[in-house]
Amino acid sequence: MEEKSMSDIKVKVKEKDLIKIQEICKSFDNKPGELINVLHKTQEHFGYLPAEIQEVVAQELDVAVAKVYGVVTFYSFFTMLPKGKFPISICTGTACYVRGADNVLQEFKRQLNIEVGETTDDGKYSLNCLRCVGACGLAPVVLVGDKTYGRVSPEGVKEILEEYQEK
Amino acid sequence: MNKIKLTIDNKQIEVEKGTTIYKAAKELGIYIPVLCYMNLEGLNIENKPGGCRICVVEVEGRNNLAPSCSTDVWEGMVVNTHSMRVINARRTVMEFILSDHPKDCLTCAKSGNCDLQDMAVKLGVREIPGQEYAEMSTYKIDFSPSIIRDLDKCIMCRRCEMMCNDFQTVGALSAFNRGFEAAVGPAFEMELEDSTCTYCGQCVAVCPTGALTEKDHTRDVINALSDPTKKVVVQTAPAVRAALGEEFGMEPGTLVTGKMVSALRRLGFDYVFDTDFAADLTIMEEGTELLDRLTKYLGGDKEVKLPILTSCCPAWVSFFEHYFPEMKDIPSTARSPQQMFGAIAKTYFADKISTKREDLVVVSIMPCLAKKYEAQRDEFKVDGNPDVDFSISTRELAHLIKEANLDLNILPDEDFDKPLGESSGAGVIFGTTGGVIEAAVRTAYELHTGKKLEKLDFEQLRGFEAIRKATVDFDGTPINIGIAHGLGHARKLLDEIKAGKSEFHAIEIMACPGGCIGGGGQPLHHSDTSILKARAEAIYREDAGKPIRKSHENPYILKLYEEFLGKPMSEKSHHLLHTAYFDKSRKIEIS
Amino acid sequence: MTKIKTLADLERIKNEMRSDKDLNGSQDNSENAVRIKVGMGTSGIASGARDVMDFLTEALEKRNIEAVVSQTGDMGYSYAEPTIEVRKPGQKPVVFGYVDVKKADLIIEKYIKLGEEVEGIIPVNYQTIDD
Amino acid sequence: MTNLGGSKMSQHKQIRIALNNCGVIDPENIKEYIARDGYLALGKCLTEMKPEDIIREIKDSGLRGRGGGGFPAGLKWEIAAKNQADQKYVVCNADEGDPGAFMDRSILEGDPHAVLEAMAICGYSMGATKGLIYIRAEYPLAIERLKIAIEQAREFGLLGKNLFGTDFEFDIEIRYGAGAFVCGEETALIHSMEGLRGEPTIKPPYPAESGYFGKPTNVNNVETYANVPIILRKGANWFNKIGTEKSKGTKVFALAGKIKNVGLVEVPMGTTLREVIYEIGGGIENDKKFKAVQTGGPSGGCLTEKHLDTPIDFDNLVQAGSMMGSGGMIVMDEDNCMVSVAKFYLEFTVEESCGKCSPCRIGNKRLYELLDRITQGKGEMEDLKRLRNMSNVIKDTSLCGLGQTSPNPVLSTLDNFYDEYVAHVVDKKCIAGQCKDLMTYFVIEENCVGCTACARVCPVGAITGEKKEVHYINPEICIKCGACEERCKFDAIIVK
Repeated sequence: MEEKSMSDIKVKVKEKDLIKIQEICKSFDNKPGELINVLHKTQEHFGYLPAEIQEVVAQELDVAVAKVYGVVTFYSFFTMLPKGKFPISICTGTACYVRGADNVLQEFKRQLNIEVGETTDDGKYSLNCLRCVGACGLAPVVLVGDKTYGRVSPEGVKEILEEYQEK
Repeated sequence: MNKIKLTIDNKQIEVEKGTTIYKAAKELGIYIPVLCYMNLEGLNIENKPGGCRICVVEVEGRNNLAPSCSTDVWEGMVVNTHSMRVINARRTVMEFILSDHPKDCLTCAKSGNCDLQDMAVKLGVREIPGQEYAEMSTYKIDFSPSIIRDLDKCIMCRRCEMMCNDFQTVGALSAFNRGFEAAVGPAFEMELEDSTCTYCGQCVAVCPTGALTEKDHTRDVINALSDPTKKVVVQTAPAVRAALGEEFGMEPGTLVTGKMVSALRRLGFDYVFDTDFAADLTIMEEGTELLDRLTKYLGGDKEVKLPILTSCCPAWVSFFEHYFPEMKDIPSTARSPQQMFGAIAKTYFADKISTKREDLVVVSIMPCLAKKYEAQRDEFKVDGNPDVDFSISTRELAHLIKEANLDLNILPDEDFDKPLGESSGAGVIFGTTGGVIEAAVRTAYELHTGKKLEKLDFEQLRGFEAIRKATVDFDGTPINIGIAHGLGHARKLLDEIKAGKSEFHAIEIMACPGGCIGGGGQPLHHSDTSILKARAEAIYREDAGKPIRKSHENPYILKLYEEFLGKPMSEKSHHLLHTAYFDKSRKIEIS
Repeated sequence: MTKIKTLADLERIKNEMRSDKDLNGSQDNSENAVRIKVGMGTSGIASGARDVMDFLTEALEKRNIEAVVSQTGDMGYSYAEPTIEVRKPGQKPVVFGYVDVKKADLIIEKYIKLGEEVEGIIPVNYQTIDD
Repeated sequence: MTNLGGSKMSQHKQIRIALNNCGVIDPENIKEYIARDGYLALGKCLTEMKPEDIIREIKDSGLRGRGGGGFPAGLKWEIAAKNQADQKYVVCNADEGDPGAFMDRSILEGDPHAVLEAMAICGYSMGATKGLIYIRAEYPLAIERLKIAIEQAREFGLLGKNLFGTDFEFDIEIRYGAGAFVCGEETALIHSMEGLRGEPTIKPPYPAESGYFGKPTNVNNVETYANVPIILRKGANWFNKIGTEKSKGTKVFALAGKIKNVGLVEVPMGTTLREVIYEIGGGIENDKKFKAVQTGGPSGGCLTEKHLDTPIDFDNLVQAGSMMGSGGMIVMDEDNCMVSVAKFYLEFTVEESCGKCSPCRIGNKRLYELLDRITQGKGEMEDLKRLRNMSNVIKDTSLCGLGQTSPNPVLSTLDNFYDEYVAHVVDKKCIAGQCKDLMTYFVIEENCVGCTACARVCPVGAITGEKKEVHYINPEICIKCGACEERCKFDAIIVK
């Protein structure tokens, strides 16, 4: 019987990425119980957690890749899509809601023409909601990257975006 | 002193500490409806996520309702299983579940055999308020060679996830997403075909809805049978005859061999043959291989690897291809009986009836879903023509028989056709855990020692224990035999081998609980494991009643060697009856 | 740092710190220093507390005012952030709200230098466990 | 209400116990914590007290868990102490997920050592040598300060081996949450720390029997721990004089919403909502009318004017149809539509439900859909009955605290603002003017000059009218985008 390749499953990753992931997993002793910590570190490095990266993590920690995917899709902090150059997060905590965060969100959606969780075609902006950044005194709050904008009104949305137009 | 007294529906009962309300009620003859809960008694398989909330009951002194499947009783507990509060809650929860469930019952593969449907009937659901504006979760349907996944019908009972992970340790399935979007499936919602799924079908066997069903090939079979240019041959696996009757209302454990043959003949199959014949052939090949390796090993040949592992179970084959590729030279190279049958049918038998290979259609009736996948593996095809064209499950056969308006109960007993329909008792017991190795021992012992066995029943190889060990005395040479059913248990034995700690010379592995009788293609057991035991007993009964009980005494097998194959492990056997395995592990490659 | 092994060790550190009345850990024991704490919780920082702290540190040094500026956690007045607490030598601490760089400048020039009142003082509205 | 022991009655409504050092010390300097008697309680416990004495003291203090449920902390410790095992764990729940609450974050940012000290004390009393802090990854500053604090405590020998010269050892690690509200539930939290999906499991077994990797585990939240060192320093009898009969001590609230003085507030149990909102919070922003106060986050309910004089404690809030929760307190004014508020919370629950049990996974979705229809003016009176029945069943049958409390915002608004629901359903009106679909845009004929600006800007061509004549908005076509109102320079378009 001739040796031929059946439908064997191959996952392709760049060598330096593979080494990085192995390094991260090793720093947690390749313990399956450290999966979430590993995913945090991995996302911190790569910006997101695409399928092939999850495959490597699964193999390194000896966890079924379906389980890794199960964990990644459970927690809203983890994302399988790359974020925009300027990730925009709108706080939709109660304090912000009560002070009109939804209108601000709608305005961002309108201006950027994307839905929550999406990234603009040029890869510049992505839009997300998050729950309470704890700056309730400044409600409604918007974050662009690490920068916080307080008391944002729908009218102020354009102004915020203009700041990043040239960048 | 660990007894607890409690009251359920005004009836007093005393039970062991640690008993759940559900089990205590059952002892009183009160059957609390359950949906996600599943207990396969005797197999150590229990699924109790407490997720569906159908089994809730009212417990005095407790604020909310208690899930009876997963709430332990306490001293003096007072339970009401049918208060109006409970009934309203159950029905409302059922309405919730159904509001996110497709209503295509008429064409659903599970219709008439669906736990969810039965529950809807039982709970008297007549409408789903707000259905017209209720959003439903949707996913794409996955058609794999063996299993169809329609997650729109998933109710998150987690039974499949438990079987795939805890029992089989395959890990192809996991809950993914959160909340309303949550369901159970492979990583990245990939198709099963791209996952490490072995197609064991145990997910299908336990699914309470139509979310997981077999890929149905009955239409293909009907087409073949209606084609006048084709000769259609059918083979039936041993476990089928011990379970098919259940689909026709017979007691579990009823043997329907003769009626099944008669039904198949009436369906129009040109030749009704028996996979058991091929099981005898497997023993000849595998037994010879075992003896060969054993002799060399005992003679001090360091190249020879032991233990030898059986290779009849296609899910098990996939399992070691996925997870233990470095050990792929340990299992016997013998093809499974299904494939041996196909290879012989399309050569030896085709010649006998002067039919061209492409005009002969081989259909197999299997208790198994992995057989569907196995039948379409490339190495079992000649110029694209598969040795086995269609593999259908016991359930599919039952559908065909019913569709043809035949009642198995009143059909006469008929005999298989010759020559591929003749089998020994050894071939029959292939259908249950321990059976393959027992059949092999019967033959290997006699061939090795040249002596006749006094007693053919090897009781120590039988039973339902997860991992069994036995030593058989081969005339002074003790042969250590291991048996495992369930891939998780198989994994333990493989890990031992990997670590160089295995004491066994031969190991039999079957993926399903109880072996093939508990296969993914069998009539659904609905969590009643006594059914599996009854099937196993039927198999042994059939064996005991056979005039020939050893494979090497099957005259048609001997004739096959004489006329066609030469001897076991011959050049021709090697070509037709043996195979090679592949490394299917998930590989990370540098791009 | 030798490890604390006894209650006495703990007491010793406590006394060291107490003698350095402002509790800011600096070795600057001067009685004449102005002590300033900047509320640097997340929302304080989000409101610009870091800029205020940087400004204060720099400006006080430039203007030759002996002062110790340190960070602390959320003072509780989210609505008025950034908030700072200023304690002039020998006086009770005063908390200012809505402090931006401009206001901080005003606080230095008016309150710290001249002792004049500056708008935005938040009265203490709680008792402590030692009250 | 009993005030602080002793004769002195303070004019202040707040007492800072959990927030004792918050905004006072530099959280990145352990010495400042020590200067405020930090680690004194740990030292005393280790050198002068037996584990059972500590547990008795905590029990006597009456301290109840501040995370939501209000389970007596001392009892929890005792159960964990009684379960023998080779390893036990002390866990701090810092997964503050209640949207609009930031008490725990503020404590960790302002006084991290108080939590570390308390965990070590808890470890000593129950026989655990390992502590784990489960904190939201969204709290980078708190994480940073915790890391510094742990490092400094180790350096000073206050974490590690042979604490205070005894045989006792204790160390703490940080675990990160990843954005799942349900992980505030202790069994879900433990699964998350084990690297699994944060799905809750049925209790019993409780974590005190079988928790982290099957070992006895005590889980308390940040604020609960923050009370512990002070209780042990000042004594159970000092602490239990503060508060009400069944709820001792203080509670920290994150006061937010339409209130003047948004911020952190710590008041003795038994303080009324009115005192918190009006005396501490300074009343409603822009002098609007108070409408409701929401406590307990998505698990709580909306309380009204009639509850303002209710003394706040665990049991009173539950009786009023809400709950203490972790301490979010959101004030709403007349511009907030209560049906929309209920919908807002349900949207949150739908998003945060883990999906394990059917009533929470599907039931909450159905509740949300029904509320959504009501806010769109598509509701019927029958739907209000269905809302109530579904809510009751979800509460009655859900697996964990999330589902068992998620209908509270619906039930409490149904109870307290039934008229508002009826207005949406029968009159198709939103009194607060928040529900877009129930609003209509009108042209005020007197003001319209017929400039046609509105007709030109309308994206759907709903506005007709000749030049220099009064225009008309066709409500059938209008999508209520508000563009016309924005464009009109003559205040001729209003929305009602």
